[in-house]
Amino acid sequence: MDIGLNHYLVVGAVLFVCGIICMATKRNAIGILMGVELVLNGANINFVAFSRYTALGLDGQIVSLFVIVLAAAEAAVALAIALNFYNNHLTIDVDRGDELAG
Amino acid sequence: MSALFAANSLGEFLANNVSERWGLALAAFIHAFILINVFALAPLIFIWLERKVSGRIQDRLGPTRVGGRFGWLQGLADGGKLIQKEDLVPAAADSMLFRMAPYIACIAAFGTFMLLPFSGGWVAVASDIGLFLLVAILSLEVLGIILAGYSSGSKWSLFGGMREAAQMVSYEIPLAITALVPIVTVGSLNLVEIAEMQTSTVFLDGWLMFNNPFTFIAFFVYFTVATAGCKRAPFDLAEAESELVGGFHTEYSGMRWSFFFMAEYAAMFVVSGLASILFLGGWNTGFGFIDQALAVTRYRGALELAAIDPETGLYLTNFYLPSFLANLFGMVVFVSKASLLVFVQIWIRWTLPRLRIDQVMMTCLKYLIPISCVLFLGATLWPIGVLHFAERSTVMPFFEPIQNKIERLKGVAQKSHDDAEEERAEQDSPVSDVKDERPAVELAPAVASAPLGSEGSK
Amino acid sequence: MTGEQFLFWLLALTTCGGAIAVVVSQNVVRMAFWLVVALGSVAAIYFLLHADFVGATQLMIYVGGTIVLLIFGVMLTASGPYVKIKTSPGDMVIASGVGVLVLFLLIGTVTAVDWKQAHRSLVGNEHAEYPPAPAAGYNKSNPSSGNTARPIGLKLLGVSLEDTDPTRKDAQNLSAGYLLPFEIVSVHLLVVLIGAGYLARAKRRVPVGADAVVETLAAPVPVQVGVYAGFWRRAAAMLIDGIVISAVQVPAALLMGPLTEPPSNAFVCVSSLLIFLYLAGMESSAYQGTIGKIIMRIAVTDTYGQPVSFLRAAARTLSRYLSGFCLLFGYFMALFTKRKQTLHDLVAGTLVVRRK
Amino acid sequence: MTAEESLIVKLLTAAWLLPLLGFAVEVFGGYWQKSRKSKAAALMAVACIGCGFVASASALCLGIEWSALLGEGTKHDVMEPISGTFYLLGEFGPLVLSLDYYIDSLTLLMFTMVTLIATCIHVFALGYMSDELTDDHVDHEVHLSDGGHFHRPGRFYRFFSFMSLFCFSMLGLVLAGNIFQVFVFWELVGICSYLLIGFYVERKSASTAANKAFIVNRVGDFGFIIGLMVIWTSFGTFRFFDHEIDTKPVPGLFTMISRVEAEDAHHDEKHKSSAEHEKDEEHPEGEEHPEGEEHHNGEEKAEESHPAGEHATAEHHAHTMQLDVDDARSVVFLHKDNKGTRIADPVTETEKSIPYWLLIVAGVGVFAGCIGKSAQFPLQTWLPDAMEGPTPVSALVHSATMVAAGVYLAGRFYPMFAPEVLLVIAYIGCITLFVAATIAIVATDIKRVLAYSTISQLGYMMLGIGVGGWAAGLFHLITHAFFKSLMFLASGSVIVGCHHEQEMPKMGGLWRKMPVTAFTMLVGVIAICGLAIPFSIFGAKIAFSGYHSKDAIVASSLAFMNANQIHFLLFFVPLVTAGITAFYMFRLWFYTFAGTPRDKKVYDHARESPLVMTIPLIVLSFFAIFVAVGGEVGPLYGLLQGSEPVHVDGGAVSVATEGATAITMPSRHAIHDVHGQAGWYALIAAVSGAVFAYLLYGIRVIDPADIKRNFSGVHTFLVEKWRFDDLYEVMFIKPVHVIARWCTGFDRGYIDGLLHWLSRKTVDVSNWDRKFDENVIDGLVNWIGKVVYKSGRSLRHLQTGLIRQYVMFIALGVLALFVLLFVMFPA
Repeated sequence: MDIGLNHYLVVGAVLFVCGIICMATKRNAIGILMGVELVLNGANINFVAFSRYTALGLDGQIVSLFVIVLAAAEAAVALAIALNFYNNHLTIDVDRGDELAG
Repeated sequence: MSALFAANSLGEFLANNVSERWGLALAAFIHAFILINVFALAPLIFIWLERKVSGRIQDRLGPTRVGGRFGWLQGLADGGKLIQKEDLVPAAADSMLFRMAPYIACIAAFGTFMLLPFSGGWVAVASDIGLFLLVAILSLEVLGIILAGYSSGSKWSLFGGMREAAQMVSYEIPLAITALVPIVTVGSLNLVEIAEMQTSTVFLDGWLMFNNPFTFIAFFVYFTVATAGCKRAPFDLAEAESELVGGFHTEYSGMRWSFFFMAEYAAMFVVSGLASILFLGGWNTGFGFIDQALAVTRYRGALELAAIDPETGLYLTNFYLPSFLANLFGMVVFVSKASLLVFVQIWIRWTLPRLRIDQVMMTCLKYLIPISCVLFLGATLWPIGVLHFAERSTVMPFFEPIQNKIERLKGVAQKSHDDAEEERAEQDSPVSDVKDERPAVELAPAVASAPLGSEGSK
Repeated sequence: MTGEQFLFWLLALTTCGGAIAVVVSQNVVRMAFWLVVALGSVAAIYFLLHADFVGATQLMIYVGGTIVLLIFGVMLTASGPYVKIKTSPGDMVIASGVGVLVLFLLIGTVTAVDWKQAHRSLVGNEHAEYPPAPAAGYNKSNPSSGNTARPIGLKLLGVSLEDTDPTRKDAQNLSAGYLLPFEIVSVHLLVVLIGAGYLARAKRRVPVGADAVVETLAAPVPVQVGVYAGFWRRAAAMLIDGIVISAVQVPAALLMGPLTEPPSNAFVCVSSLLIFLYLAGMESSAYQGTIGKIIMRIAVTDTYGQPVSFLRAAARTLSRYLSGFCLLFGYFMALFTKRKQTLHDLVAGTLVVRRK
Repeated sequence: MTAEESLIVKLLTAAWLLPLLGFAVEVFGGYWQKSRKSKAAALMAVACIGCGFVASASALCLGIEWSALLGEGTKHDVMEPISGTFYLLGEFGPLVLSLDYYIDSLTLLMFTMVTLIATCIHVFALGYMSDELTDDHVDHEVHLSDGGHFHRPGRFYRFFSFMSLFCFSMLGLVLAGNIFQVFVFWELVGICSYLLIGFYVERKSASTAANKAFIVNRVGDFGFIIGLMVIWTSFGTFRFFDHEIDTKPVPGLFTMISRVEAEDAHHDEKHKSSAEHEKDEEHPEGEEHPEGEEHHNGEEKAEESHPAGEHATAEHHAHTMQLDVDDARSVVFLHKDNKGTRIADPVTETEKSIPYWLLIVAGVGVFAGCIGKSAQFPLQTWLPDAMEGPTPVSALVHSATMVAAGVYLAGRFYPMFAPEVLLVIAYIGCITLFVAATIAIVATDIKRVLAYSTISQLGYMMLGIGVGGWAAGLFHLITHAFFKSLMFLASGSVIVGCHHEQEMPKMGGLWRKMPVTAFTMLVGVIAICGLAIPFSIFGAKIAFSGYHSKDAIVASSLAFMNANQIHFLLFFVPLVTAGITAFYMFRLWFYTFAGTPRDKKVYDHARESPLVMTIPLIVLSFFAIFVAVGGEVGPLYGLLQGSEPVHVDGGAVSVATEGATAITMPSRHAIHDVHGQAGWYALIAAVSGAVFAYLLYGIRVIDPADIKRNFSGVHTFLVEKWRFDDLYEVMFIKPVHVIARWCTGFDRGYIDGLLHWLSRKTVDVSNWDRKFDENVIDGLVNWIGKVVYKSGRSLRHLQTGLIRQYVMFIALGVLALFVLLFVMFPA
């Protein structure tokens, strides 16, 4: 079977779904952050695959570069938030941060 | 895939001659074999060197018994001993990560050899972003260290891993920036191109280290930072035995323990090799007449390999012996330079006392990063300033600019190539005979422009 | 099975396996390890897709940077080496159910599209080659090498090397490129860097009465500790300095030639140097300020009310450019910072106070 | 535009806008500052105007062709006018409103003069206004009902911000390139003077004076607006200079009203000028007049066939210029090309013209504005009252800014004035100078004497312009600015020194206490009187600036009288007034500085002013002495001639060239010929006035009090300022009060009644509305609120605060959306 666009998109979809599940199940803030990274990577695979297999050209790669860079920034901020969360709650369990519950 | 194996000598040669699919695989195998058998020996030699140098510095003899006069087989003997030892995993350890960590460190260190050119065109992957990729792969080594520190289940290891993580991540920034300083001058991330551009005209003038004041300082900053990045003394806080027993490898023994050291010495060689390519002229000797002759010979060889038969439109892959010899000589020069720098690192280790961890971090964050930023800015502004004020591309009074030099040398090679072609054409009149004598590969233009991957799938 | 197919299946396996292992693992560090595996395989997939620069960036930033940061977070926040915050099995089941549904949805969507037809109708050519040739690298003689660093760099500047189709009119034209997004992302990164550092900083408290203590120390120019010079006073001082400087500079420029012509480089360099020496020298001298500052009765001190060294004054003078480059915002910061400090004051750690 | 010219424009723009910047910074910075003890605003103002002076002086140096000015060649080569547009405000059909600039040597000169004097005054004011540098200023002249004095915060910054705005307005007026822009800045100058005269707003006299100045100026501006209307309707442009609209060249006002050679000049004039010219030919010094030489050459080029001796008559004949009128001599044609032939208006493409009487109306209208601004008869009454402002303001108003604006406009607009208008100007100036001088004789307040002398000198300037001595009038404007600002500042120094005592009878002998002030004042007095040693030493007369300029005006009026015998008063009145001027100015000096102290308390407390006040005095006295050095052949006069309208040179004739109403303007040549004669007359008058003053007040041969007793009727009449204020009271104020009373009655009776009825009805309607609102609308709104509140309370349980649940919600939401999509669009 030839390797085509679909294959890569499916890999991206698996990554995406794993990320979602990760976000939905992990009670550790760092775990949620990892889920976010997985989701972003799933999307990135799509960009690069489209840049290879369609007329999108290099634009797809450039967008994925932006995503990578912004994801790094997001990770830094999210870690800082996690550290602050830990300082305030003495735990990293996000289920404990429900002060704003209705 | 071809990006991974974009070799423009051996890989292409095999792909053209054997078969595209198996040729590339064969090339990869050959590269891997060379890596393991040649450069995995390098750590052994350097470990021997380390012991020898330390002995001499401490006014003793060092190893003398194993392998003749100088104890040069000591490394091998040590290796043999370590292989025989029991492979221990402490009960408190996270056993999977504990087992995995040495491999990650080792793979990262050795993986970089894939991108390190040893002579003109003698490189496994001649990537356009060679430097970038090399630094990226090298930075993975820290992962193995951290995992080792964490998974050992020992607080000494954890501290060592933590220190190591902080140190290596911090020093990666000035390392990358100072590595970019010569890049600004040559305008390429391709390590082969960078080294080729450092052909001297008179004596040492081609070396990027002497190109301008900023690259000169950048070399020393780079070397300091690289030493720290390899966690070598005086920056070896991760394994400070007086404080942390053994640091991240406290709980390791046997072969897994030795993997960390192989990785360390390999990384030392890689950063030293990178230093010699970026600053010290790579495989150029620095003597103008030798360099120029060798460069012309190498270009001539490349022309011979890429020559196209004007009548049939086929590639004529001629083997040109002088070019091969020039490359071999270049490799000797390159390895000598890199080894010299490794020797300096060893020398420093046994000369300078160890710093405190906060001093190490402060040195990096407060001094080295700003200094490297200033150097980068200066290296960027320097050519503009020289062009603007002196109205020339370099301040050196009698040296020619890099680009002119390359063009001129390539012109000389092209001319000698054309002369040889003419001579051959005069000697061998029938075209068909020539085709029989030389191996020719049919590469239609359409195929040449198509990706190799899709070609394989057709 | 070709090499490409083999590599693809291998990498797809490690990628998906790593991702699933991340989900399944309960230990955070193991999760991080599997994440490295997954993301590293993604980098390899990028290489497989001829996107070598993106792949290298992925390695460098994700695997080399983000993962380390993640482990940092783990180590700093975990109360012991084996922290496990268990998820309840119910949650796990529900999430997996939803996840599988989403996965089916995505796969169904992906496979429902005939990409070949879509590509052809998009290009407008019924017989367009599919898949199209990969985005050609800089190295035209070896198009399969996937050297995309230079094309991407040029693309960021608006030059497109990939479109060589002469029928497309805009192919060789310059476009706006991605320069603006690039700049925005750069500024964003800077902001995030500062913000993250601010969020994660160790909270320190300044000892009460620090100002009062230093007042007793002798200073050559008597200043009013804690009485900071206001924006307008400083603006007036700058205006006076400007007059003083131009009173020297303009006649000198007139000596060099007519004012209507741009000054020579040497003149610009020398006068810049002299201005720098004037500003830094006067501020680090016993006067503790330029002529304008002396007239406006204000002085430059460090944060302890002491006179500044020449190095500090030089840093202050150089970082004035910084204040100027950000649309003079650095100067206007004196209007709302607590100690009426401008950006260059903050950088050099100086204060501007009223004289006695 | 060459680089140099654009640099001049930039420099002048900077000099113009710097004070505005200063104003903005000072007024806001001053308002927000915590203490009123800061001198920052003043330093800013000084810096701005000082920089403005540097820029203006640089522009002057750049713009002037010095070789043409000092060497051979015509004075018109001194500088080509630079004109252009800064900013287009709006277009209304063919009418364009814009911010323009028109720069010739007059503009440059005015800029330099205004900024220099303003700088000196600013510096002086640093000292003079220093008692405002306090948070609690006690105004001793304001008495409250409880017997105490009025307390307020110091207004140092306010003073200097207004001064900056004043300078900005004046410079804008000078730089303006169209008459509308002039009007705008004209009004700005007015408002600034209003603000500054009323600076001590709590004092009744000050606020009244400010109102008076403002209202009287409005009367003049009414005429100005009429002039603008005429110009708009008849000319279709406000711009002075030639410009382009839609790439069609459109001539400016000055080009439209160009003169042509008179068809038949006055016989007497022709005869006289030819005779004079012949005399001139024989005179060895005849070659000294390069301008005459140049015209000579020009004429030779035009009529080469004529022998040199014969065409001399023709030359003067040709130089008498006249407006281009139709045969009936009632319509003036506009739009001519370079050769003087009529062409159509490029925009409307018709031949444009204006009735002659309307041209006169326009000129008189614009001049009415000048009357108000320059305090000419009959609107002169505001200026003496304006003394209520601080002395630096008086100095600025009287020398460089406000009153100068009127003279400047008269000079700038000169090409638009028909000879009849000029005659009006001349007579107005003549009346003004005499009336003001007579009042000055009896005034005892030191500042009031100076104020009346200002009015009188402004009359001289107007007279000079009116009788065709264009350059002479503006020459006097410049020189007068220097010595009058000098004298005002000196008087300010005296006032400060005597602790705000302004009455001269209480002073005396002050020169021992304040020598610098006394001698700089003496310089000013000599300059304004026009005393001189009328012998040439090194080719120049030993004289202060005032001598040269007044001399030039008297010479112009003498030449005018020679040409138009019927208007002999225009020569004799100024001549006599020159003597009066010398008298009252020396009276002032002797009263104040010489003799014995009359009030011991004042004398004992008197002291010399600080350096910050005396240095401007010295600087200004230097300029008062030397600014006009060389007189008619000096650089200043040459600069002015550089921007002289072309037709001034040859003299103009009115449309009615025959009969008693005909007016002939003297040519420059004619003026020059009577120059020496006029100089002697003026000098004799001045010396006799000065001697008379010395006899009366210096050595007191006759007691002035005796004279006062003997002529008490005349004295009272003069002290009451010719009863102008009473006249206006009867003529205007009383009738206005009566009309106002009628209006009040109407307002109270009818309009208020209607409004009251309406308000009652509105209250009724809103009462009904309120009931509807309270019951129906509020009930509905309350019901909705309750429902929303209840549903909100139940919905808030959805917000669990658990991030993982939110992620699930998102995923489920996406799923649901897709399912919905597939169901609704199954294809």
